[in-house]
Amino acid sequence: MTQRISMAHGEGGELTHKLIKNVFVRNFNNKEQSRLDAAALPWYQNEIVMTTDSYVVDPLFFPGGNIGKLAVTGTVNDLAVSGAKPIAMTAGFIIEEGFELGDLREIAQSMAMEARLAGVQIIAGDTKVVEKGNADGVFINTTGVGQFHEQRLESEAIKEGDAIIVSGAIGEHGVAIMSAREDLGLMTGLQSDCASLNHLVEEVMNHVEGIRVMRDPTRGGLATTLVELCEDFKFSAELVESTIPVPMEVHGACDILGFDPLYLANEGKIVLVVDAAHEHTILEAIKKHPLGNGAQIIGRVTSCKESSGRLYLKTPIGTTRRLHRLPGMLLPRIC
Amino acid sequence: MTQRISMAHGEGGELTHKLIKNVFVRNFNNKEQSRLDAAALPWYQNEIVMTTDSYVVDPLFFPGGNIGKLAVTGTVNDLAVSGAKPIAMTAGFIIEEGFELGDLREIAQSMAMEARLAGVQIIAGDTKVVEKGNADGVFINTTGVGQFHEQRLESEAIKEGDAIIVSGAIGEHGVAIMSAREDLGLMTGLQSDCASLNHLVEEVMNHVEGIRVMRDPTRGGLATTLVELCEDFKFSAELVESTIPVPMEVHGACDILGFDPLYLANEGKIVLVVDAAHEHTILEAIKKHPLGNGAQIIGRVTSCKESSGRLYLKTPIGTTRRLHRLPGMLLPRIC
Amino acid sequence: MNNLDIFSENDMARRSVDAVIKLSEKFKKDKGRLPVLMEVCGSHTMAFAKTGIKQRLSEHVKLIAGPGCPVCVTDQKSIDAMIQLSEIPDTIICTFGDMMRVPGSKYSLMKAKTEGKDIRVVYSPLESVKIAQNNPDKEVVFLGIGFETTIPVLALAVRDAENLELSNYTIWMTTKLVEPVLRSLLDSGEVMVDGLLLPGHVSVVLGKKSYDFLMNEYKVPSVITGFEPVQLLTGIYKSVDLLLHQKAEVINDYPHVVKNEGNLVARRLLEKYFKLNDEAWRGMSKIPNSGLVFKDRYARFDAKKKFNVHVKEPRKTKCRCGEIIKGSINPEECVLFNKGCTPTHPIGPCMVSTEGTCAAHYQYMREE
Amino acid sequence: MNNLDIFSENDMARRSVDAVIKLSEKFKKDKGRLPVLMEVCGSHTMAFAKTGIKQRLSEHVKLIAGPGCPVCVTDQKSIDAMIQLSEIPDTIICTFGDMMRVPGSKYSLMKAKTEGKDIRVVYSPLESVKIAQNNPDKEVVFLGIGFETTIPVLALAVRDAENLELSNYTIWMTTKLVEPVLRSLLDSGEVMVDGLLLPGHVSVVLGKKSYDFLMNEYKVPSVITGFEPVQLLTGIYKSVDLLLHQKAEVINDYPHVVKNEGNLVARRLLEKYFKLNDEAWRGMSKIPNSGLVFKDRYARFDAKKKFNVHVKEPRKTKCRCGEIIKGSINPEECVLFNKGCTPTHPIGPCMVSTEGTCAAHYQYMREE
Amino acid sequence: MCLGVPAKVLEVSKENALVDVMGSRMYVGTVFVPEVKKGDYVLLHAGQGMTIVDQKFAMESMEEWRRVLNE
Amino acid sequence: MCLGVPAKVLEVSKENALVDVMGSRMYVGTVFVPEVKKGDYVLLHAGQGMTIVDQKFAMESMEEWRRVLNE
Ligand code: SF4
Ligand code: SF4
Ligand SMILES: [Mg+2]
Ligand SMILES: [Mg+2]
Ligand SMILES: [Mg+2]
Ligand SMILES: [Mg+2]
Ligand SMILES: [Mg+2]
Ligand SMILES: [Mg+2]
Ligand SMILES: [Mg+2]
Ligand SMILES: [Mg+2]
Ligand SMILES: [Mg+2]
Ligand SMILES: [Mg+2]
Repeated sequence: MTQRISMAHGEGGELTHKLIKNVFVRNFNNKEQSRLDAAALPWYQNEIVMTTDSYVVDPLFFPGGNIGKLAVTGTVNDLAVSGAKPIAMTAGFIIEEGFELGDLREIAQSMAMEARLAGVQIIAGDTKVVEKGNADGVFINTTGVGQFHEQRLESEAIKEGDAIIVSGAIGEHGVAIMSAREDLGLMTGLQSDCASLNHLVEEVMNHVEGIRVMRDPTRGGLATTLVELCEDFKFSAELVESTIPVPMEVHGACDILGFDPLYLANEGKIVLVVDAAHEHTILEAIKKHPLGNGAQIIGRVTSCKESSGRLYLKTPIGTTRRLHRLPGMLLPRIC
Repeated sequence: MTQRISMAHGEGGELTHKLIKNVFVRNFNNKEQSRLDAAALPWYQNEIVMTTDSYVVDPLFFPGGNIGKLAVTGTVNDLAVSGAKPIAMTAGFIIEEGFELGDLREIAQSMAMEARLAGVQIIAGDTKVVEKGNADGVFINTTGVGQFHEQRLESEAIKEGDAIIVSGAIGEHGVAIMSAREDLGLMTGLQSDCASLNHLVEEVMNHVEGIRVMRDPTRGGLATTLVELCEDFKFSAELVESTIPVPMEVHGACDILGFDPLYLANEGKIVLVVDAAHEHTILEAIKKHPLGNGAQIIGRVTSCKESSGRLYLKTPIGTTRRLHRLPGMLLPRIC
Repeated sequence: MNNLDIFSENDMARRSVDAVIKLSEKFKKDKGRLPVLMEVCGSHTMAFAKTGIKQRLSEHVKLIAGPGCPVCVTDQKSIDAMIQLSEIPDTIICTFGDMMRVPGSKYSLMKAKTEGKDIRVVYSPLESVKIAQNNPDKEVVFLGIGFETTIPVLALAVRDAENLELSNYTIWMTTKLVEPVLRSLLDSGEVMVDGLLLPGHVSVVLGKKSYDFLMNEYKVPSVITGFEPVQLLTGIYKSVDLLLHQKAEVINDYPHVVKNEGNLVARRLLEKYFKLNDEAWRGMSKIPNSGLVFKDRYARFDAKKKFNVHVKEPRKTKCRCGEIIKGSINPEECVLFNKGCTPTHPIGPCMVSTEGTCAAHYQYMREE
Repeated sequence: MNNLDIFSENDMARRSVDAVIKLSEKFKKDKGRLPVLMEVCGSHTMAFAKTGIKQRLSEHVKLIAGPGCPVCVTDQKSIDAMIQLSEIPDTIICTFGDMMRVPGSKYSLMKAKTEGKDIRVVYSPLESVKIAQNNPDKEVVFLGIGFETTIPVLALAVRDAENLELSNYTIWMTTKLVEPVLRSLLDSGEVMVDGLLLPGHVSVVLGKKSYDFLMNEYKVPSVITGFEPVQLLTGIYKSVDLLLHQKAEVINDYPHVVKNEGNLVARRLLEKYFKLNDEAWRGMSKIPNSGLVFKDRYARFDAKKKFNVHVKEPRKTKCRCGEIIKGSINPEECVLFNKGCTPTHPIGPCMVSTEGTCAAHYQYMREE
Repeated sequence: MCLGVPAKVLEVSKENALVDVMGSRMYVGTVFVPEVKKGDYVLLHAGQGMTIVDQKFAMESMEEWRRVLNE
Repeated sequence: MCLGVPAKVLEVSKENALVDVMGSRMYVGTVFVPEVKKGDYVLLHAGQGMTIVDQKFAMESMEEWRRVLNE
């Protein structure tokens, strides 16, 4: 049977990983760069960094934001977690025929406002229109460039005992999106956490040292993001379940639909691997920022051998189990 | 009635122009940059330049290329015509559920090959999958960064008498796409001209001087592109219809369907405004390159006042008429 | 390059311009004014503007656009009805590209498509029959505009639908005939012209013979004219020549394409399915027997019978397309021209049809 | 935090683990081996794995997964038939998310959707009735999997469809009942267990009373157990306690949720529409009266009657789900486990269902 | 076998109730729990309340278990 | 009024012909020009050949016109 792309290829889990590895990385030869959310340009002492993302969120408007805001924060954050200061971005719109001009305007305004907040210029754009039924309202690609902070990430120095920090509660974006989808009937007061984290990152990087690596746990959630970090940087780690900040409503929504908060998307959080010697300073620095006041140490690096690369979870009853990438996709279920 | 986006908003003509002006430029405040196909970053002495485009071509595979090749050449060319050397690009894929993996592979391979030819690295990527019926196979965004050549464009020096050069035959891409669409029943031996022009541009810029400004006449065709140049740089110009290279098959296809070759898309051509004093050197330099061997001087700048900004066409019988942007979209017609 | 390209050769064209100017100077000297010719055909209007011939001859021959754009002459109520068809659920509207941007009282087909209606532009009407065949659970309606050149092709589509025994295919007929409108214009006395340039492609079906009434009844010198630059110019030349010799003949200056009898096969097919009908023309109210509709035995293909479309009387606007197509005014005399009315925001069909006189003036003759 | 969260409190859970270990040490000392309990319910299997309780107790209590995952116990032929339904033109298949990735002999529903079939995941079966109401020109088929907890909800969907007089709504029933499969397992003698952990939520509908046969006929100590960590642990504790006291009782350790009589309203609705039927179970062939199908007078809602779906006998594979659900082997004993069979490329349903034993072992207990 | 979640009933109407699970809310069916009242907990499965959760029993079994643990 | 393009006939079959317009090709209907042969030019409108173009006449009128111009 012909092999075809399925929704699961886009959920950020196992299949996405394979697709990217087998189709794109193989052809484009960008293996090295693909370890980071953003790639350094082979240029100016590798000081310049670049990242791209397309945004296809459904629904386009959701509690706490819309696709436009998300398109800015997502790319700002990918630069930020790469240890770079976002400078500018481009915006490419693919619009479905029949899309309301008023909605487009609102989206553009959100982008402009969020870009201003983040201190990033939107310097170039592109607009394409496709026939009704050939897109889903609007898709936005943003591609950002940034400059590495003077203080570089120390990913090569990751070592046993390093702490894993998450900058706040997880699962809010995922639940906000689900509750904006009418067919599920879910109602929550939760807003998407979507926010630009570059100022938070800059603040922290300017004042403390010991940050090994950072990522934003978006598609695939905290678990998938950390599994990928473990594999990409060849360390094993253990999370302590009871320390992971999961809001009650997120728990509730997950219980109803049979989801796991560890796999829900976040759009305003970072996970950091940090030197244990500086973990408190870093934690405090993050907490001082309004977008990081829910930060927690949620686990530690347990080993750093060539053969490492696994993520474990310590359960409340004191046992540990392994965490894997999101296998397939999140579907509401009965059992 | 609610204002909605129509197909005509995406055809590169009058409505696209207004949409961009009223929704995007207004919000993003990037008026200055929007005069160029690519925008300079506010950084490193404005040496770095960036451009973005989404590719939504239908059909995805056509004589002479596919969406992947186009996505590379399109962005390479936008950088090239800005007077920059393309360095790297990102690639963002939006894939419709059910898309054949084999086709995706072929597209990725074309991109890789074209990027190699152009000497550009694809340094970062992104993959999103949307539900069947929410996209049209695959859409690709490429965003490129480049570095201005030492020899800068002299757009401020545009003056009466400057020559307008097109690097070769027009309309081939447009006709190739139409003949790949089954419903029209059109058959031509024409291939899309889609090609990366950066080497051609580099060659020319390194060896000659006097290039004022360049553009690639894509969506909206030669006429729309030149109308925009005239407006953006406030000069009027006159094209000589009989000197514009239009292949016979393009003429034939246009006659059948009622189209005008001046409004058909090109994906491997440049138009240049050049100093008349250097026009022959420049023309020869372009012609020496295989992608420029059909180059022609097709017109001249006729005035450069504040109030200028119009494009005229001198007809074979010696009269002139004004050329405007593509009004609306190209539709096959009976009268 | 084929044999027929000789008609567009640039050198010939330039010399032809000179010849026309020379001849019309004679007329001017004789009569103390310019000769006035009506280009009956919208394609002529467009070709004159696009080639620059109209502008070039402006001091020598006065060319007036006539009623020859099928979209422009269709009255507003018919246009509104056709657009309203798209609101019927499970209906696919098929149309020539020409109709897409024509402004209805409420909105255009383009807008309706943008709102999600299923509207498809086809190159050939036969394509719409295939669409009906492939969508048995939908109604397919073809918007049947056109003059005598196009009507046989509509008949052919009906023949195909009949052979395929389709019960979901209809045409909304709003076709127009040349002779009745010419008679009406000439009878009205509103339009002062010295001669007519007759539509080359309509004549392919009608034949030269069908214009004998112009010579016999109206005594208007007329020339059947082609569309390439040289043909446009010989058409004018021969018209002015007739005027100078005061001959009210009909000259066939497009003889390699137009026969004396026209196309009998096409006319026979057309007569099989359609019959004469009084049609409303924009700005001219009903003209007796000026269009074709389905014969009763083919009523099953008649969209007007199948669908109950009611449209309100269209609001009056300042658009003067009605006068434009009669040749009574120039687009520039309309207060909306290039102000409220442009090809991107058209008020009347003349601004949006590729044969529309206002469009021709906006696209090719606007100077500001 | 609500009152019910006390069952997941971490401190209580840790102390409960200790209590269970202490008690089972007693058993070990008495019998020289570990107590063997079967978690009849797939949600128990998952919860034991996900909370880490299973791993933590591995040296103290042997927990064997049972036939309690509705997807896993469905035989391959039924699964193939359900997937094949999606090939009927103009049909919308509605399903719980659970079914989407289950491998059919040819492909999964997910793959069918990817190929363009209209397959929709719903949270509630009643949603599928609404879809039928909103798509009168399509057939809507709900894939009716489930045990006694879910079957009343299917009955409710049928009631809604009946009230709305829908003629385009059917359910493909492939439901399963707990008592017949437990009897079949216990009768077979294949599975050696000391006691049973009974499914908390199925019991909501059935009531504690319905398990009396375990005590009276089979003399198997059994505990109805909840799903929070502390509940899982008290369930085990009480089971081991019964074993130690050699009491073949049925304990309701989930009394705030499970009543003695079960839910009579739900059972009555279920009995209105459905009747007993011999059902094929994966790896067990047909078990008499082990599932429910439509009563004859509701045959119009029966997708099996409405659609003529023929599937070939499925090819034999090396998948051992049939043994897994009987508790005869552990996933790790299957040669395909984590080799040819993973959640992204599953061979059997046990690897893909969120309650599947192989999935539980892969996701939560794999170490390599 | 069957996902089941205790949900607090906030509002009751005919065959339907608004319920809350730790702050997330949903309208669910109450056909199987006709006696349900505001303030009750129902066990939620596939969009339906399947039974009313007896909080007294819940407290009692927990208390009983605490005693066992404290023995 | 009506777009019409001369197209050279390359192949003829029942009610259809393959035509060429300066290198672009298309299958068009020939119901209205049943006598059409390979090598003829037809005038194309809305996908149908509407008449056969008489090349002899074309040359003749052009020659005639040339004479007028050279007078
Ligand atoms: S300019 Fe516009 S409004 Fe005026 S007559 Fe022409 S189409 Fe009508
Ligand atoms: S591991 Fe896979 S193949 Fe083996 S029993 Fe489990 S589901 Fe079947
Ligand atoms: Mg990115
Ligand atoms: Mg991101
Ligand atoms: Mg662009
Ligand atoms: Mg859609
Ligand atoms: Mg990221
Ligand atoms: Mg660009
Ligand atoms: Mg471009
Ligand atoms: Mg990405
Ligand atoms: Mg599509
Ligand atoms: Mg460009």
